[in-house]
Amino acid sequence: MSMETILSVKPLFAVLVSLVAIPGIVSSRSQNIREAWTFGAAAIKLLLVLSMLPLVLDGNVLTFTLVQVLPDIGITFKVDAFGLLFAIVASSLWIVTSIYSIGYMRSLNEHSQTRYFSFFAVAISATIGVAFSANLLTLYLFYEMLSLATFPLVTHHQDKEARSSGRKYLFYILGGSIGLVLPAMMITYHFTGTLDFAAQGVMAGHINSGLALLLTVMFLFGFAKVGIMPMHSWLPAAMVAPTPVSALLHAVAVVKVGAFSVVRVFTGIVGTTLLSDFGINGIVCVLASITIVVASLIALSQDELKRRLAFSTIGQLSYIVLGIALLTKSGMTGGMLHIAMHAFGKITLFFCAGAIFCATGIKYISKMKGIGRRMPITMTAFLIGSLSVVGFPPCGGFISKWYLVLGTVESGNIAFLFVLLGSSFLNAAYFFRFSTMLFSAAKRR
Amino acid sequence: MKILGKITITICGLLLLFFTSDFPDWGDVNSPASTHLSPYFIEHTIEDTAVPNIVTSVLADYRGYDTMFETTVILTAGLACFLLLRIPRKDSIHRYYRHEPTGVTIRVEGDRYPKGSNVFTRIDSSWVPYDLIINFTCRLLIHFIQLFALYVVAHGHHSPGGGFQGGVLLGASVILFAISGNLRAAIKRFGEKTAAILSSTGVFIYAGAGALCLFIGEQFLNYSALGPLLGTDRIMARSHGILIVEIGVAMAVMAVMIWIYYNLSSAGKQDEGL
Amino acid sequence: MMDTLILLSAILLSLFMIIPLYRAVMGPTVLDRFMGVNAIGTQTTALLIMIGFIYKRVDMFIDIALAYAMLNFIAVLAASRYFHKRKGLTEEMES
Amino acid sequence: MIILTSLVSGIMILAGLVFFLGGSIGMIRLPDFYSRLHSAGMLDTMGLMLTMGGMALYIIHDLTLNNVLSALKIILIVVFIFITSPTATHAIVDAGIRAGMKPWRKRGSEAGK
Amino acid sequence: MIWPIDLIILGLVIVSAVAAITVKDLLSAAVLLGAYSFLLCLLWAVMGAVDVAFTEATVGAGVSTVFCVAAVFHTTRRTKD
Amino acid sequence: MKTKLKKAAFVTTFSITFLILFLFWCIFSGKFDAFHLSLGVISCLLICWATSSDLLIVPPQISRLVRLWSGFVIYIPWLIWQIILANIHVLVLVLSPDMDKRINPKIIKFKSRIKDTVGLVTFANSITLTPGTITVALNMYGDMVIHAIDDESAAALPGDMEKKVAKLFGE
Amino acid sequence: MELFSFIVAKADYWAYVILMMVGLYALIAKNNLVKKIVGMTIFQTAIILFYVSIGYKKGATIPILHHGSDHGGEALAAHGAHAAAHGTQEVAEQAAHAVAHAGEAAVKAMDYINPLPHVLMLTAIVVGVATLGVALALAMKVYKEYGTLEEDEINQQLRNG
Amino acid sequence: MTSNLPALVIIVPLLASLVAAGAGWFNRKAPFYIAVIALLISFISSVLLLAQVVATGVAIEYQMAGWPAPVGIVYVIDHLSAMVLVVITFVAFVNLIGNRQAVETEFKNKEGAFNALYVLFTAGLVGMTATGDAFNLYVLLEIASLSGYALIGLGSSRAPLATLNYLFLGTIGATFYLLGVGYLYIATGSLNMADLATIIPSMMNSSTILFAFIICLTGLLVKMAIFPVHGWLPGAYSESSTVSAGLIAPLTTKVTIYIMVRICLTLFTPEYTFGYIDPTDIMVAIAVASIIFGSLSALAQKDFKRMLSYIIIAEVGYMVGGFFLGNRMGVSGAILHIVNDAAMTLALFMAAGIFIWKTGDEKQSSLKGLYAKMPFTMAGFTLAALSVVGVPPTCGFFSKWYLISGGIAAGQYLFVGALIFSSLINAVLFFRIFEIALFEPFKSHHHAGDEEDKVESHHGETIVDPGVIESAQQYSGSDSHDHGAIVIKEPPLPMLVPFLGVCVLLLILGLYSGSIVNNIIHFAIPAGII
Repeated sequence: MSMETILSVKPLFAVLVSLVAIPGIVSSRSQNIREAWTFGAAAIKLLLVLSMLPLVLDGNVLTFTLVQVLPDIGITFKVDAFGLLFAIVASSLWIVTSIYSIGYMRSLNEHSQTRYFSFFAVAISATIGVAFSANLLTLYLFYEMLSLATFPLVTHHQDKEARSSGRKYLFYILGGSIGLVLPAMMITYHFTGTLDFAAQGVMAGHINSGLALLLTVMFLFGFAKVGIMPMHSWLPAAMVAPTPVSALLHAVAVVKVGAFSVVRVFTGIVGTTLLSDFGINGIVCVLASITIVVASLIALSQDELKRRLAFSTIGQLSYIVLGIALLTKSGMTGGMLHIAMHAFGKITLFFCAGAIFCATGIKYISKMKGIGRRMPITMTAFLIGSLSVVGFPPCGGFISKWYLVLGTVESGNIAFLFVLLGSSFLNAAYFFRFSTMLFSAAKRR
Repeated sequence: MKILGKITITICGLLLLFFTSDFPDWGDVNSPASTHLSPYFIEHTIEDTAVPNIVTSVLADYRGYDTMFETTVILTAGLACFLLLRIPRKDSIHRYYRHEPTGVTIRVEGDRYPKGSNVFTRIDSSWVPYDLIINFTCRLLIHFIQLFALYVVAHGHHSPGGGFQGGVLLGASVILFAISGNLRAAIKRFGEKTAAILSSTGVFIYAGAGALCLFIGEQFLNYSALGPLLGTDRIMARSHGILIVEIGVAMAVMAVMIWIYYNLSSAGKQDEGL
Repeated sequence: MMDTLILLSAILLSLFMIIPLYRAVMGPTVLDRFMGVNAIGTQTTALLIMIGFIYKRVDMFIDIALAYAMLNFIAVLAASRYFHKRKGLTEEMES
Repeated sequence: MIILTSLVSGIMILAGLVFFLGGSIGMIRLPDFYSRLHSAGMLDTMGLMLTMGGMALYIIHDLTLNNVLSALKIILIVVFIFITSPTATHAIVDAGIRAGMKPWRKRGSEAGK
Repeated sequence: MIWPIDLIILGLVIVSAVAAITVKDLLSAAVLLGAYSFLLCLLWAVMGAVDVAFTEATVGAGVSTVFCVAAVFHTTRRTKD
Repeated sequence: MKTKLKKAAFVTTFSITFLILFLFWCIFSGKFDAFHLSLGVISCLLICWATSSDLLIVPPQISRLVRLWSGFVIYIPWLIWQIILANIHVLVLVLSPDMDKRINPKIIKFKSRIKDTVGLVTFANSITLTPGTITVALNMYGDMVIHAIDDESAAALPGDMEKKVAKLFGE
Repeated sequence: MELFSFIVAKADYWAYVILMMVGLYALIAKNNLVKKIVGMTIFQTAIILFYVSIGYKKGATIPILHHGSDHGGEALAAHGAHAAAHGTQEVAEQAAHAVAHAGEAAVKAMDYINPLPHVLMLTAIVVGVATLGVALALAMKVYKEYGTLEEDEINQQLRNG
Repeated sequence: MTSNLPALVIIVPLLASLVAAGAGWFNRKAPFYIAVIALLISFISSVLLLAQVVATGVAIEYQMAGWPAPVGIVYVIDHLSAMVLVVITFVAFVNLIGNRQAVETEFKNKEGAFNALYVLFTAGLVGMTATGDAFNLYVLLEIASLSGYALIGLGSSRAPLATLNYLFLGTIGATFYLLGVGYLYIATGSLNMADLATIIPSMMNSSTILFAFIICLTGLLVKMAIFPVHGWLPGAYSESSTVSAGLIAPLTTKVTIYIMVRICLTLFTPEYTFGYIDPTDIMVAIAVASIIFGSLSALAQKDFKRMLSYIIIAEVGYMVGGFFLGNRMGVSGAILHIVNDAAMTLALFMAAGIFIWKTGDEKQSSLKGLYAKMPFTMAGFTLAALSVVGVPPTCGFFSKWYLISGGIAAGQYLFVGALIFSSLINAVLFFRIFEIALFEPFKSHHHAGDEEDKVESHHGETIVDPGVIESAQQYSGSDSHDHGAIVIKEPPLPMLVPFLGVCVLLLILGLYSGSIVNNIIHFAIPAGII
């Protein structure tokens, strides 16, 4: 594969396009114009992202340096296959989410829609920015931007609960990024002198094992969006947000950015050789496994639909981490694919939850008996989504899970295979118990 | 706080006392301070500036830039006192008037005071009778104080003194006038506006003389450049330049001292005061 | 001879200054302090001239002494003016 | 001539010192503020006059224009003090009266008022 | 041979400084500050700093005392320390 | 106090003030080159102009002025003599061991016959200058309050001095 | 005598330390605002004492060059200076030369007290009086606001609302 | 004229202030324009100077009165001072034009004096920055201080007391500095910084020099309000009027820190400061204490400006600590933070000015609902706040980056920890405000609206684009189901535009911090520091 580096402004445009739309959104005089702006920006963004696809498929890498902010680090964009995959997922889902949001917001006649759509746009810009980052600094920049942009979305309802959740959200996310990622990044920079993502990582040869382990763990917990326990509890709390936001948070932007960042750091900064040489990956795998199992178990006991989905997300994210940390080819592939597959699956589930809430105002599973008969299409979609998340062939989730399972086998660590299988069963349990309940007879009065 | 203060000053004081042992002795002729830079001033003042008073030549020429800002400091203080204290006169308060022919004192509320009358004179609320001795002596002395002040300004080159001291003396003469009579009389003679404008003008003379040198084509405050304007050679131009800035300093200092006194002694009302 | 005399006088005079200073520092009333300060002022004027003699540059010190005398007067006048003005219109002079 | 002026001026300076000392002692010994003023304000003025006069005399032993002018200036200071000193004393006394300070009286002469 | 005067006046200066901050009356403090300035002026003269002495005489002894008295006139003489 | 002087009187006052000031300038300055003298002229003019010449109390008639000043020339030596005498008196008083017995502070009030304000002030200051007596108060009508330190000083008032001052001011 | 000369050599510096500490104590520990201002003034003047003491030289005279009849060189210099003030260009140049010559010949740095600290301290005195004025103005405003100059009473008022 | 630029940069403001002080007695509007023009000229000259210095790479020396260095006073414009000059003049200029309305209402009839003092303050700081003479610095320091006291003193009713405290401590600081200069003088006999720098290495063992260093540093630390001697700062800044605070808060502490840098590097050569004395440990400890104390105290404040004041104390800790790390990264960070923090503080205080203009008081709780009412202002405010928190790509992040790098390189992990801790606290602080401004108002909006109208009418005219109101009302009909009309009322353009400009500048500074460091700061630090 001949890697060619092409200088291109497209990544920058892809990032900026939704930001440019914000003044339009803010100053629109009517709802329709505002939504037109939103939608237009989404469409252009998708087109821009897609336009880079042929080049990247040819094995090229697109780069663009916006500005040299530190003596040897700039705000630099680089589009490679993995980043582009993520960008495509995010931008295509953004269109879907936008449409869904428009309907959702209109139907509930929500307040402060201008603000909502503005920050929505910022969030997606930041997501694309993360996807296209060429170095850790740029990634950190957009990561922070995303954290801040989603805060008003999480607290959209402005009531007491929303605000306390918002605080929790910020506490974990910003605390992680400022308190852990930033110093870890600085230490890395101090020892290695660079922050660029390199194919084999940059730490090797500069950093000893103890520090590498410390840094890895700092990055892992610091990117709190990935929700490794104990940095997970913002996720269920953030469920107070409007459903499209939850969808965005859990399916597209936030958590996936977390996962994406972790992947980038593990591969591009820490380096797979260092991870395996020092056995750091084992520790990460254990952490991820614990999260998978515990989150799945908790999910079983949740009554509120969105919370159950949230814990499901926590578990699923750790799949990605686990897949990467296995350090086998299949595992990596599985992890990266899972980002996309889970995104599509989970967004479906959230949209369904939102639809249920819009139509009936019900949040709790125990009150949803028989709802499938009233909303058959929605619930069919829900069923498909959950099948995908559980990993039932021929759904997308199956493919990624398959690779993950292969990865565990390749790595020779059978324990993780059991974790995966066991958690799949738990997934199945919490989804199908729910699904059957939905389609069972409605409670008779 | 007191104990803390005592502890602090004891520690600081002991530390400072301890470090005095390293100083050259008092009056040591060979100390670095006496041998490094100052001999230049002493030995070159005449040939550079033709001013025998070395302090004046250093003050207004070698380090004239410092002195310009020293004058500005004074102006700043004047402006600061004005800005902080000055309150526009309110006419609602009561005032006292005295009917000159009878000596009866009346109190007037509001703004119904007798305007333009020459039988009623305004008096302070804390009125004191006209003190003959003080008033007379002060009237006698003010001229001489002012004359002496001007002498000090003009002879800064040859004897101690200069613009600053002369300015303070001039200011003190007006303050003396205000003390001996009353504040309003002084303000009538030397108004606040005059003081304000004069203070700016004084510093402006200094800085303007410097800027003039700059526009003529030499460095800022390099009075040699004024030579052609004054019709003298470069050295005497420095001497005369010093005189010019001394006059500016005197003006500024005089005006500011008076201005501050007006504001302080009347708490900003400039109505009646000490 | 005369120089020594003047030097000694200056030292003596500066020693005498302790007494007015004692009055100024301890003086039971404010006015005692005024008086002490005024007396210090007068003695200082003489002392300045003597220092001028010691330095053999009297002409340079006379100006200081003169300015000193003037401002001492102003300061004392201002301070006593405080009491002149502190009483209102109701309490006029007895005489 | 020099000896004469030196002698006279030396005597004057010493006499002035005596007056200064007397004024200072008076400031301590006299019983009240008003009577202290007598010694403080007046004896000091006298002392000043004598010392200054002595020095002015001494300075003109070398009769040049500058020295004469210096002597004149010294005399001017004395004149100045002669004008200001009583005024200052008067101001202080006036302040004392206004402050309500009662003059000290001898116990015996209490009835005399 | 001017050091005896210097020493005596240094002592007086310190005494008046301490007095100025310990006296329990602000007007007295202002006046003592004036005395302090007088003595300082003398001290500068003793050390041959005629211009400084002149300035101290005009500013310290004259104007600043007047300012202090003016300020006390409009505020209060009372002080607790 | 602000009576408008007639033009001629103004010129006289102005020039006399100027001359006096210039004399003093010469004493102060001690430099008689053109540069410093011209500075002096400027200064004196400035003061005369700025203080509009009513502060320095100079009577407008020259004859009266001359008489007054010649009077002063006679009066001042006498005054100095009095001052010296009185000073010695007080000095002895202060230094004497039985000071407590000898002093007897008292306040004297009397009305002076001098009418002229300047005369009154001169008289009052002369009283204050002679030790033993201090002028406590004085008003325009000649009411004087004197503080005297002992009987002897008190007895001397108003006495000789008043007569001399009155004569000086032509009364 | 040894001790005595030691005291004389350092007394000024000790005195400045003491004065400075007196002022600092007033600034830190005094309760009354005007007292603090007085302390501040003392504090500032202590520094002046320090500087002036630096400048003093034993056996030297005040930093004003001799001029007049008693020293030939300086007389010439002074004369030259005056001539330069009023004479023609030619005379002035000559005079300037004379001045320069005389200055070099007659003026010895040892004979005059160091003028530089004096200049600096003139500025410091001016700064002192300026600060004093502003501080007093502020104290008056404080008094107008709270009716007292005592810091603890003001704080009491602030605490009570 | 180009050769006279170093003089012009200070002379123009000085002359203008004199003219303004006089002109104020004849025309009430003139002083403002005079001040603005002077500051503009000064700004342009300093930019030209910076360009010249960067282009030639050589420091410019300007001899005042034509006397060469140790005899006379010289101005030395090198990379560092040129940069700080630009910062000072820029802040002064922008703050003045941004606060014109406040000046006219708060300083009625005293515009002349106010503008004169404003410009004098700037001139003082400019002079302090440019001067190469240790004593001249003191004089200019006093000019800046005195005018600062006046500007601060005319604030709220509590301002005089706060200012008096400021004055006391400021005098102590300045006097200590003067004493330090005296110690230097007694040991070396010189006052010129460059001259001193050549003498000091030969007498490193002198205890007088050591003490001079300690005293100068103490004085400057008092002036910059680091932790144990910070007492004057919060009161002074929070009680003053916003236009004064907007000038003084961004500049005073920063310029003092600049002077500290200048004294330590230029006067006492780096070999002496970092090689012989090596105060790193103790100074960093003080800085850490300052950072933590400032942050925690800011957390306890209800008043917006007071909170900002405590943040400034923490920021001082950043810079002092960063400088005394003694390595290139740390010093670069400290110097870069001088620039960045000046811009951030300016933006925040201008925001405070707008808030006060809008709500009439300074409590955080009265910021309710401002996001809806003035979105552009709040966007700018958000940017400034994020910069303080240290979120990339705002400038605050990058100086923090250097500081933390320096801390890691020097092994001062406590300092790194304190920086991160303070960032977190700042995040909490500002998100608390964001929460209030975003979400608070909607409970009793009717009353709030009425009150607000009153307040606004009290503040005089407000320029409102009619179209904006209309559209807002249209919105409110359609999409806010339980909230009344949200009227967008941005401040008038003269107020808003400079503010937004500064906010955008924060981004630009952040993005170009690399070139600032490479082209300017790199040359400002002596080669001895690695």
